[in-house]
Amino acid sequence: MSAPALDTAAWASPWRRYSPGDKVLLSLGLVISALVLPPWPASGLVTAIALGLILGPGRVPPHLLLRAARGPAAFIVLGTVSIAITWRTSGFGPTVTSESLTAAASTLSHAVAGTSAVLLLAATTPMTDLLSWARRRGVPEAVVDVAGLTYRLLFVLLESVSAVRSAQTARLGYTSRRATLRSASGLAAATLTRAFDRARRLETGLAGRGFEGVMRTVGEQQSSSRSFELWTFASLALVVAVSLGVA
Amino acid sequence: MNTEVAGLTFAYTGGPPVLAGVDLKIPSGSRIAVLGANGSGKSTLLRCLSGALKPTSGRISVGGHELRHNRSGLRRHRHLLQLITQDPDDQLFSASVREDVSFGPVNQGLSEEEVRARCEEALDLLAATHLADRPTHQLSFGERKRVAIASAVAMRPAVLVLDEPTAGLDPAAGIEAVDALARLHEQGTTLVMATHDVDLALAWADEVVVLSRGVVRQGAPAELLDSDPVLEEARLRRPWVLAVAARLRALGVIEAESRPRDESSLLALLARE
Amino acid sequence: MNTEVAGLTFAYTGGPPVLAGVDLKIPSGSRIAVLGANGSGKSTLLRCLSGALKPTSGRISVGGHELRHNRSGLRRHRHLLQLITQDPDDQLFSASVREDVSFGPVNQGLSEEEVRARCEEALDLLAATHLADRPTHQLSFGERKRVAIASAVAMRPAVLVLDEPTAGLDPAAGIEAVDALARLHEQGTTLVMATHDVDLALAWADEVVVLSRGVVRQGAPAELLDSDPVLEEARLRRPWVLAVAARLRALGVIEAESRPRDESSLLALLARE
Amino acid sequence: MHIAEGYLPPLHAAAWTLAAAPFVVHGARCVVREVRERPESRLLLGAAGAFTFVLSAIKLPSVTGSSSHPTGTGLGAVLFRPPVMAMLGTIVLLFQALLLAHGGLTTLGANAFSMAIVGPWVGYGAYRACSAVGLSFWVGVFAALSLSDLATYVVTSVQLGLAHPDPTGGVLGSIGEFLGIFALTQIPLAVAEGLLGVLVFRILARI
Repeated sequence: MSAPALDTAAWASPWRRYSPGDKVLLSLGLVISALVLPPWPASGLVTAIALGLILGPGRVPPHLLLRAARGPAAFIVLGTVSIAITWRTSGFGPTVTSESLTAAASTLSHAVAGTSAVLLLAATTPMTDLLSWARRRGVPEAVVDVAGLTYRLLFVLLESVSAVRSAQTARLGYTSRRATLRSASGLAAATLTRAFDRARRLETGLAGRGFEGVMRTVGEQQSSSRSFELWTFASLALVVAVSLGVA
Repeated sequence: MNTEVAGLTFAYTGGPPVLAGVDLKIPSGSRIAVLGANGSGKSTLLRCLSGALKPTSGRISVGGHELRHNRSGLRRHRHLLQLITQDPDDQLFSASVREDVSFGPVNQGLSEEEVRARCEEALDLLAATHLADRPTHQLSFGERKRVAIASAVAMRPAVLVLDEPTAGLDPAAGIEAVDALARLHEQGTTLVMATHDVDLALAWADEVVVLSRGVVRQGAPAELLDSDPVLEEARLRRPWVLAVAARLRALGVIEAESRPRDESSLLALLARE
Repeated sequence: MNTEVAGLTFAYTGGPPVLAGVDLKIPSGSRIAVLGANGSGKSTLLRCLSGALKPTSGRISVGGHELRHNRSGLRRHRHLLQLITQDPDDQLFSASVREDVSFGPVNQGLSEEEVRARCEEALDLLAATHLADRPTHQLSFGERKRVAIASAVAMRPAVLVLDEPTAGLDPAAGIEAVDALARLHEQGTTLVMATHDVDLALAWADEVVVLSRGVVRQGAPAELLDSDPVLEEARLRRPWVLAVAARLRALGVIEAESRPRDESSLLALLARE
Repeated sequence: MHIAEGYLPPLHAAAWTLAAAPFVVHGARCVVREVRERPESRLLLGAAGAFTFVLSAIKLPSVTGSSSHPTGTGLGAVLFRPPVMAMLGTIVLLFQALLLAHGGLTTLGANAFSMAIVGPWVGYGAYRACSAVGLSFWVGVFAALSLSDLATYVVTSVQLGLAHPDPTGGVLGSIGEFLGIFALTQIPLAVAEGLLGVLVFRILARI
């Protein structure tokens, strides 16, 4: 697995300068509007606003957005199909009714709108900014520290997983089902031992820099922006007003 | 088994081309050094050669077999060519040395007996027989590097591509690694070594390949590594032997046609004067 | 702030001594290269210096303050001396470069303003200011190395101990690292560098420390690295400049008292002839 | 099998979040206590979290030929115990939602309930039950990994079925449908994950 597209996008986004809190408010506001309002036109509006902001002012390259959207797309399609298909009361086998199709369509539009709104937050906000924000909002220090280390170490481990896997592939490690299982277990075991080795070495490294149980740092300064918040409320109000008007 | 690369281009999605039309001819049994600064596309080239990356366009063939990126094509290619990455820990994922070295031959579908023989042979070539029963995590860095090479050698590839085989080694371990490569060379294996060490490249290689901004130049080490435009463009320094020898030729200390390739040949020339 | 090591011995539980009575004198503001093959006890010596390992016996002091292995003793020692390990991933714990660099100064109890100033200064010295807003995992190996050094420099230690700061770097990145060390040297920091590169040690260091079998010799680079018994015992090779210069002196090509330390000084001597 | 954002109606999303909350809070308390007693355990827990995340990038053999990946909840439960996994698993799910767009924010509670709570507890329970009745360690490991994988999938199907009842078959019919659709991939995957666990522990035992 290469570096997650959303992470790459988030670190490069010009929207990084906005406070994570502001972006959480906007993203969750859009998700909730899409969920509680009737799917048409609320979901469409939310999708349009979210994708417009991602590609417009958020300046996320379209190919990164596409790569990021591939994962959820598979689940959404599979889930939608299973709602669209229903069982007959008489006769055998699955069928499709107008009722089940309506249900599927409304779920599909909710899912697309909700996912787009979450992508807006994910593609413009690096995890470290969200974690510092969580720390300021009273999430226990220990939990934020563990999450921060998880985030740092997962890239170190991802790099090692992909390197080991490509070495195994080169030595024909994934050419049969049996070999694949053997390779996968070797990879998992190697990754686990490496993870703990990393932790131990990092502990020594941090001790040298005066780590005595507190993991505080001084990082980015993003204060919330009045105008960003005003725009957020305006867009949410627009979505609500148009949806209720149409309905 | 000659290796040929023709018109190789590669670009990551949404990015500029990393390789822009690379042509290489690697004669069977030769020693080739690939030089290039970080970001020159060296790793990408190595990974294309190994089949791990699929080029955007262009062809790679070993012994006349063109690399095709389907299951059987990749399998055949991997019998012919093996890449050894810089960090040996990427290649060592089993609990013991013997198990790790046997991984490739077992996947090649060889009999248990044949696998054993291959492992012995590979460990022997790398002077690592005494390590066979040790757990991999107890080995020194230099030992791990040798075992990683043995793991690829056990598959008997015709071409061995090595990324920085001497990096991070102390001088003694570096010499052991170069000696092991000499044994593989004698045995007929084609060796391609990517390195940052221009002095080693000059001393070791039959031909060098200098990579810069996605294109390559291939030629004789003493010529390419003595050319100001080539060195500047690739952000390489001139091997010291070439710089010193040039000055000594100009001063008439050594003969005008002397072309020493390493410290010992330069010292030998100076002893004769 | 002189650093002194006297009678340092160290043995892992149940093992033979790795260090057997090491004495060192590191003058304030000097550049010291520590050389030794793998297994010579080099890493152990560095880790004793940093306070990470507690020696079996012997003393270490920086600026007259003897290192004591209690909380306040270690804390004071870490204000004075910082160790940078070979693998930057052993020291970088945060995905944000800025946060990582600030960690040490925050632990030193400095105000937020002061912490920010220290970070700017350290990143500037390491020519890494442009990296501050990038995530650690997007940096190249060389960039991560520079950030790891900046993280230690931000604590303003009097003595900086670096394990193989140029290993694994391409020539351009290696030069950047050496340039960064030059800026730290100018600023008055005492630098101790462990390296396998005898040529770099000769060119760079004011004094070298050669470690073999748990004991050290300390002396002038051009002398110690030209002594057959020292080199043999420590399994090091002679820097090529010394070998070539000796031959050229014997031939009368350069003057009998010329002692070039690197390629450029040798070439300068040859230009003058 | 992460439920995507927007896939659950607001009431369901809220209910599953409430159901998961006590476990996650308990897990967070365990983490806080652990870290207070031994400050350096944050590094071990961070490594455990990263390992859990990365495990889902490892390819398993599958029947369909397409790649499938272990859930890792059972392995985590055996290695790190369910309360800690409730917290670590939730962190990992949040990362998956924001780094990979797998799952979502309003569905985080539901996903945490199936993957960070039920899966680990079922796996851990199976592991303890096997050792209590005297079965070998390897049977326990196999049971832990495969059953936690299956339990996760059953809970997810129930969550989806409750949220989207079938117009004719009702909630039960719909749960059956989701179980049926995902069974094709999940049952072989559960077996593969069980085997993976056995092989992993065999390698670890020899290191």
